[in-house]
Amino acid sequence: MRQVTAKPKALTNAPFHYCPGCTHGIIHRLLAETLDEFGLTENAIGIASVGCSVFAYDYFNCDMQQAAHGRAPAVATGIKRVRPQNFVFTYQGDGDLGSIGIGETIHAANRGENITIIFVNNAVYGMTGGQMAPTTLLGQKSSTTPTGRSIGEHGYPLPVSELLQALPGAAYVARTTVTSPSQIRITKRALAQAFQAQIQGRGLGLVEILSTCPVNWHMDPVEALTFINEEMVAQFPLGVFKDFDEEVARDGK
Amino acid sequence: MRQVTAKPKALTNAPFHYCPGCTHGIIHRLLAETLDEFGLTENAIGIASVGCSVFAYDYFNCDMQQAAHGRAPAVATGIKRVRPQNFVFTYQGDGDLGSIGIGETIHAANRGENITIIFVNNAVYGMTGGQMAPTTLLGQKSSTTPTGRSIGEHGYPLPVSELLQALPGAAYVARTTVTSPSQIRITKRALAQAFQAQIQGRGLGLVEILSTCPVNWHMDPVEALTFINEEMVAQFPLGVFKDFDEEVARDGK
Amino acid sequence: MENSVLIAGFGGQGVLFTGRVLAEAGLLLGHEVTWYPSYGPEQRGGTCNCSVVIGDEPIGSPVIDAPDYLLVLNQPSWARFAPTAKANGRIIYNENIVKPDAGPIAAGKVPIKATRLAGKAGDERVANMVLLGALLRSLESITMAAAKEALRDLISPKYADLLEIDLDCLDLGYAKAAV
Amino acid sequence: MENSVLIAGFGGQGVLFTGRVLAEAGLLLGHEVTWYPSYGPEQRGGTCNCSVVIGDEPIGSPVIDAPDYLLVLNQPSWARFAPTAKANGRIIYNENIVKPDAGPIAAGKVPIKATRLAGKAGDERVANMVLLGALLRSLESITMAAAKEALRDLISPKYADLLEIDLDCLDLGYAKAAV
Amino acid sequence: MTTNAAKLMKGNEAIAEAAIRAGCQAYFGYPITPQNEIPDYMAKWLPKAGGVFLQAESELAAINMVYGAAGAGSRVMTSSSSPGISLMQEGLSYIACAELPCVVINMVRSGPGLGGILPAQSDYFQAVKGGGHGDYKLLVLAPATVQEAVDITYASFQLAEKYRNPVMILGDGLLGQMMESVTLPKVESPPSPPDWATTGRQKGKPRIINSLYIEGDVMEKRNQHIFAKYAHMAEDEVRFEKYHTDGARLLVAAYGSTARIAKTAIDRARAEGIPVGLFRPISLYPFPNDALRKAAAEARVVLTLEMSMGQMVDDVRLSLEGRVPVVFYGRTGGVVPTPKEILKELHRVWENRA
Amino acid sequence: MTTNAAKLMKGNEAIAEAAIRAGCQAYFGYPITPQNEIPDYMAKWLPKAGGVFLQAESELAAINMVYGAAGAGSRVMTSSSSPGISLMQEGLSYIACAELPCVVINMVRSGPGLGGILPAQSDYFQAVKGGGHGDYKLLVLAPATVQEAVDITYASFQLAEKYRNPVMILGDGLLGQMMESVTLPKVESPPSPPDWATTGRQKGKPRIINSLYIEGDVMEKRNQHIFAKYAHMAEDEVRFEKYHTDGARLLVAAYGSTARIAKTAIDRARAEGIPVGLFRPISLYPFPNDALRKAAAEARVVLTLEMSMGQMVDDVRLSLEGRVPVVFYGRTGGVVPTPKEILKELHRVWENRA
Amino acid sequence: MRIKGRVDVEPELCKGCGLCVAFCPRKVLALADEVNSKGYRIVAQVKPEECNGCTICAQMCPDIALTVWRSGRSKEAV
Amino acid sequence: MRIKGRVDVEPELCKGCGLCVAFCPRKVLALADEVNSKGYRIVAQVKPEECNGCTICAQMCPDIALTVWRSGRSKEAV
Ligand SMILES: Cc1ncc(C[n+]2csc(CCOP(=O)(O)OP(=O)(O)O)c2C)c(N)n1
Ligand SMILES: Cc1ncc(C[n+]2csc(CCOP(=O)(O)OP(=O)(O)O)c2C)c(N)n1
Ligand code: SF4
Ligand code: SF4
Ligand code: SF4
Ligand code: SF4
Repeated sequence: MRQVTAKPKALTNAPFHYCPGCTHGIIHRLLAETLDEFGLTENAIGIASVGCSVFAYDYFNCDMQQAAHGRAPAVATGIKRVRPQNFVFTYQGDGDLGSIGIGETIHAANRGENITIIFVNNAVYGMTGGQMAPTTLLGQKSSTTPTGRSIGEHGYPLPVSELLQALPGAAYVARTTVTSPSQIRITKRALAQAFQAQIQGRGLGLVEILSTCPVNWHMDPVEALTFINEEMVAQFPLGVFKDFDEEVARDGK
Repeated sequence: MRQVTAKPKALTNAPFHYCPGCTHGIIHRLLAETLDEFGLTENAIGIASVGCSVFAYDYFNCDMQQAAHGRAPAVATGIKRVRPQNFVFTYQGDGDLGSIGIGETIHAANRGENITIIFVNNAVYGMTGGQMAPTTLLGQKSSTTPTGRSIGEHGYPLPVSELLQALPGAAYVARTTVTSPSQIRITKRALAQAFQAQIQGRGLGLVEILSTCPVNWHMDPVEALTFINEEMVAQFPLGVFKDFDEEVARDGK
Repeated sequence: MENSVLIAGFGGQGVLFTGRVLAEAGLLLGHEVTWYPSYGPEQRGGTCNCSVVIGDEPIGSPVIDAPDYLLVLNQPSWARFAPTAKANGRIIYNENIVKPDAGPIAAGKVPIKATRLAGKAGDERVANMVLLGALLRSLESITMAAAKEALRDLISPKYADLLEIDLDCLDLGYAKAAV
Repeated sequence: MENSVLIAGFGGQGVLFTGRVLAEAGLLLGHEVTWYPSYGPEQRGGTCNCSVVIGDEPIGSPVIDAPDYLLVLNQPSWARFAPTAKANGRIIYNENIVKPDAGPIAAGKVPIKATRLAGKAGDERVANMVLLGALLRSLESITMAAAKEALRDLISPKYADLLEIDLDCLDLGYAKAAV
Repeated sequence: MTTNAAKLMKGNEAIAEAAIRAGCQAYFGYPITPQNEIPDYMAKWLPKAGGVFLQAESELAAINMVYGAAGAGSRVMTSSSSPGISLMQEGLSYIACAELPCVVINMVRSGPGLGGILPAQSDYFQAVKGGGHGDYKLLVLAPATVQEAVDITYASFQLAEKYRNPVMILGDGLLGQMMESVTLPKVESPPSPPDWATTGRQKGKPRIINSLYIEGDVMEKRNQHIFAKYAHMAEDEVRFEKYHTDGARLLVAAYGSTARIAKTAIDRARAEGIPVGLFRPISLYPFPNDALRKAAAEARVVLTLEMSMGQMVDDVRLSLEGRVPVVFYGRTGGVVPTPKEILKELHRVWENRA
Repeated sequence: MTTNAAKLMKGNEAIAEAAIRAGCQAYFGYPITPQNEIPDYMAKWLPKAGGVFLQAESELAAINMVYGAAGAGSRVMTSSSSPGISLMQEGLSYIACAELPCVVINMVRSGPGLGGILPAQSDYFQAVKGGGHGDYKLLVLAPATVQEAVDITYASFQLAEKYRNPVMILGDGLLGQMMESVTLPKVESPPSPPDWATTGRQKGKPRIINSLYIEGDVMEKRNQHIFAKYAHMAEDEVRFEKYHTDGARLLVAAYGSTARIAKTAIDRARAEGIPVGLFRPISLYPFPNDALRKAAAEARVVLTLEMSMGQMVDDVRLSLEGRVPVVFYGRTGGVVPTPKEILKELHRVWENRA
Repeated sequence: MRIKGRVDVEPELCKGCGLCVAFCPRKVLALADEVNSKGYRIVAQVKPEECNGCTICAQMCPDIALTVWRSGRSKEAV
Repeated sequence: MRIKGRVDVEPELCKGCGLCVAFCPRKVLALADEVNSKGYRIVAQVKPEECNGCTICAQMCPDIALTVWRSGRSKEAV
């Protein structure tokens, strides 16, 4: 028999600290596989943000910086501007990117920074114990929306990909999920195209990945995947919102 | 003879400190007229932001707060949440709202705060002496883009109204200018409709007004109006981007 | 009199809850009490522990350097805490899970087959209550009645069906603990 | 020896530039110099002033409390600064614009018809250079030659066509100033 | 919730409940460990008490919402922990200058940087010297027990209003996470908005909330005015606890959690015959200079204990002006000193006294 | 630009030019008065020297861009003024903990709040005590002349790299706006990225720039490690100027702009026979404790002068430990004290000496 | 009868920006040589008889330095 | 011949989340009673003979606890 799955080389040997069934782990693996496939691990500089994925610097086998909460795109900008020869990516949650850091995100996109953002949208603040995120669904309960998110009090789930669509500096924007092997493949294609945006100097690439937080959603990991497919996707439709290379997008390649 | 023009009651007697020909003054007058017409001067709480219009608290004849740079929408939120019975507006420049404060702007809009934002876009930082603003046009010179704004280095002019369009909490968004008596009339109608959004509890109303900065554009005031009509409008098309009350918008009423 | 109790195990073993029951029982009895949790770096799961101090005077430190009583629910916690227990203290541990290593431990060891006893009572997951029951045998300041009342107050509706098993486990542990 | 010169007027009257010329001339002559601007609260227009200190030793304060020489370009500046000039100092002012009020001013007054003279030289707007010329008559540490060289160095290409008029104005002011 | 029965509460939740009972009308904040129980509790209970809970998009937004709501005459608070408090520095400076009352809670965690989530006292300087720009001070209070946290929180709103100045409650992860028995105070109604607040001018003159004073002399007067208030605070608001300080030859100075841990060690040391006492500043600004000087009158040496690399020790030295040697012992980075190690330190200092 | 001729330059522009000559590779900043000439100058000249100029969307973004670029091994700086520096406090705390070298310039303006744009020294505490959260320090240098601003700026990059710590240059609007003659230093090339910087690991091990240490004892070691560097700084980087301190019976302590103005007053007072001298700390952290103690050896009284309500005076008192009475005179809010009023104060203090 | 108008200029408010001058459809206004106490050249009426009170100048004036009067036909009576 | 597969479980990495169990099309896997040193129940192969090496379990595993092996027909020779 031959081995047909293996840990990507772009990951270290450190076991993930994520909760059981949390799809942060799947996304890490996909990102690492993409780094491997592009041969970028030795060149890349990654940025871990503040959220459950804060320890990403221990997992990715490339140079890493840990950024202040919400500021990963600014940190990435600082790096990319002085080292345009490096591949620079950030890995951010919805609290980090969408709440405290939306300004840095929009400005990095608007400047057309040649960086790649992996945006993990799990509709909740995982690390701090399940508070409302800007992407929390209407009606969804969280520790700071104990009776469920309501429009009048908390406003609308923030549509990050739709927002970035309006910015010419955003070269590639897609929303995917990892709730099945086929979704996983779509996510990997999106990552590859976001990488291309940076490699070709087309501007900012962002992949918004709908991800689970079984613990704070108070669901078992399998239920959590169903929640994404049935509830989250209705609020956050999947798809490519922007592609610098429309052709490629239409081929579905 | 009878007097056919008069200073609105919603303005104090303090003379404006703006540079000669700066259209901040016209916008102040229009806003004050609108406050008068809605009978809101005694009820309103206005927020002056950091920029040339920082002294707005001396000009408007209503209660005023001066907010930290970029944070006017947060200050407005704080006020409106504890005093929903008051009419709350902010007056902000493009540096204030579009650069340092874009996060607060987007979140206030996304929450659907019932506040009204007067957004004066003059494509430059006036108060600090003519640095690049997020809305500076491509090719436009400023003290921090001495050879003109370029996509590669500085990115794209930030389309604030287009951005807010994506947010369900933004009830009314329009872009106008004050370069002629007819444009002035359109601006007043937009202000009235933005006021209605708040009064009717529909969510955030924002009027982006293209305005001159003759001094930092190094133009005389009349040339500056031409610059808006010929250059700025090409980058920032005028119009209503969002109207909670589509009917009214179509009538042009 | 001041007694300090450290309870240590995995995240899912009810470590913090056991401490809460103990502290609440102390309060019911009019004692001064403090309860202080401590988590490992893991997100969920992983080790955690909690410190409960019970006394008659206002309590200085809620952090325990050398516990009078140590409840050990898993192996890593033995390694970490058993050596810190006071020489005249007691280590009560779940011998279905924890194998005391040969190191120089000064405190008295109280092995309890907590998982097995809990399983017999109806649910292996409430081994923590067996250990708490065992503790009450030697911790004189807290009565079984108070502990049971505290448990009734604190148990969440979600686990209400476990209450009877929990109460049984307290008694089982108490019965098994050699004083 | 240390001399302090305060120049005050409206924003558009070339106040800061006049000070720059003076300071630059001081540098050309090997003096220690400081130049310090001060703006009013207005955005553009409004009053402004600048302080120039010229000396042989490193200069302590670039801020002048009591100027040796005061150049007054508009009426509000008279009211504000004339009383601060040193008793043995000189106030050189544009008498086409400034009417000295009757207050107790200790310093010597040097009225110059600067606007008129500048107009005669070719442009009323460079009255500031007339006043600077007048200053040079009494400010011994700065030579006319140095001032002219400084002016040539500093004038922006945009105003290059004014250079000759500026130079004439310096001479006119110098000639008119009673020493 | 009943008013009088003692109950076991987590520090964070007790603080939140105390604020609600003090008539807090609005809370704006952003989650951060180890104080998340405060916003979580507020989200659940403040609206039921008729108040406003809003999770802000950031600490920056939160403190500016506080500014707005305080300026509009509401009783208002926020809470955070170290990095979040750093983000509030500009806003705090504005609030102090604009003279707006509000309550800010910092449950300090280890720093600098992202640091860790364990308890620390390393934000003392930021809290008492003014972490933001310009001349201003916060009124800073540091409780050591959950009950004291409740009492101080309850009192802090009125203090903030009395001085029209932000009050900071400086706790730490230990105090926030531990449970202890508390008796809760009675529910108070908030006052109606004061006469300087922006509430819509109606028939009156416009009211302005502002911190911009472009003329130097006007700004200077503003500074002097707020410092005159601080001088009043120094007279009226100094708080401290003395524990066996009479006749103490070894005086320990410590605040907050460290002080309560020190007590355990001091009890042990006194049992051994060491004449040691504890001086615990409760108001960190205004600092109890005079009281400390008096408490140290017979001391041969003063040992300052902190969960930091040494911060309050500066204020201890400034109080004592060289009259008594001042030494320092600290743990930091999230390490909480144990009574045992403090006892060891007491021995060391006592044996090496001059 | 030629290297050696003296020329008249504005403080802000001279600082910018000095940074470029020191091999600064990147500038990230956001406009604010009274330091706009720095970004304006950088925008024009830094790209011509091969460096990166980027106007950030805010001070928050700017300091985090600095973090990124410094972490990637570039010589990098930012500049701002008081409110903008307050917004950088979280970032500075991260940078100090992650041990990244960078230069931060604060041209202080009057505060608190929006304050005004006139010169002030009221950010001393923020600069030297740590405005951000956690135990850390900046190396803080305060020039008094434009030439010194140039020299200090030039040196600060290497100091930052030597200690892997941010260096703050604390100026004010006066120094930034005034022109004075300067001789510029020669152009230096930046070094290649150090071996800890994230530049793509190539065949090596991954490098990590980080400030998160979740275990207390690890974080504590980090704290002790950075404080060991500060102890080294205190040995090697103390800077100060003495002016007629030998035999001075009245010692003035002042820094930056205030010190240079004080000199004029001191000259006048000495001419009148008052035995007054000036001690000017140039490094505010590390503070020149020993040197000040020595300079004050014969003093009957020490007068601290600041453009604030009194901040450095604390460090003066901490240095002198009660050996000499320390009095304070300050103007604030943007008011710059005149030599005349300082002279009056010298008289007053001298006549009332104990 | 032609509608007649009149403009009052408040000289201390005028900043001489020239917007009214540029927009007045009847060329009533021009910048004068006169300078106000703030140093701004101010606007003057060079053809006051031409004014029809259309208010365009006042609408374009950023500093509310102009007040317009009109001899109305019908409305005046109201 | 049917493709045969095999899965190796790294017990110390498994957190017992059950995603592989839910997704395995051939019901090869199930959660065991066994607990690893971190206290997590781990996955076990209840029908190992059914495994066809499709890798779905490994794709869904967030913790890279599974390694899949396959007896390939053609590719194995390559
Ligand atoms: C300035 C600051 N504010 C708040 C925090 C606390 N904090 C840590 S993680 C987090 C939110 C994380 O949520 P998200 O970005 O959605 O990531 P997730 O944990 O869900 O993966 C917050 C608020 C912090 N560390 N720093
Ligand atoms: C935190 C902070 N950063 C920077 C500044 C300096 N500042 C004052 S106004 C301004 C920009 C103003 O530009 P804009 O908002 O476009 O208004 P305008 O002056 O053009 O009307 C800046 C950066 C400040 N006061 N506070
Ligand atoms: S808290 Fe949620 S997001 Fe974080 S590791 Fe656990 S499941 Fe994943
Ligand atoms: S009212 Fe009309 S016609 Fe009269 S001056 Fe003004 S613009 Fe000209
Ligand atoms: S528009 Fe107003 S300010 Fe401008 S010139 Fe006319 S009257 Fe004067
Ligand atoms: S490889 Fe496929 S068949 Fe085998 S266990 Fe995994 S999912 Fe099941």
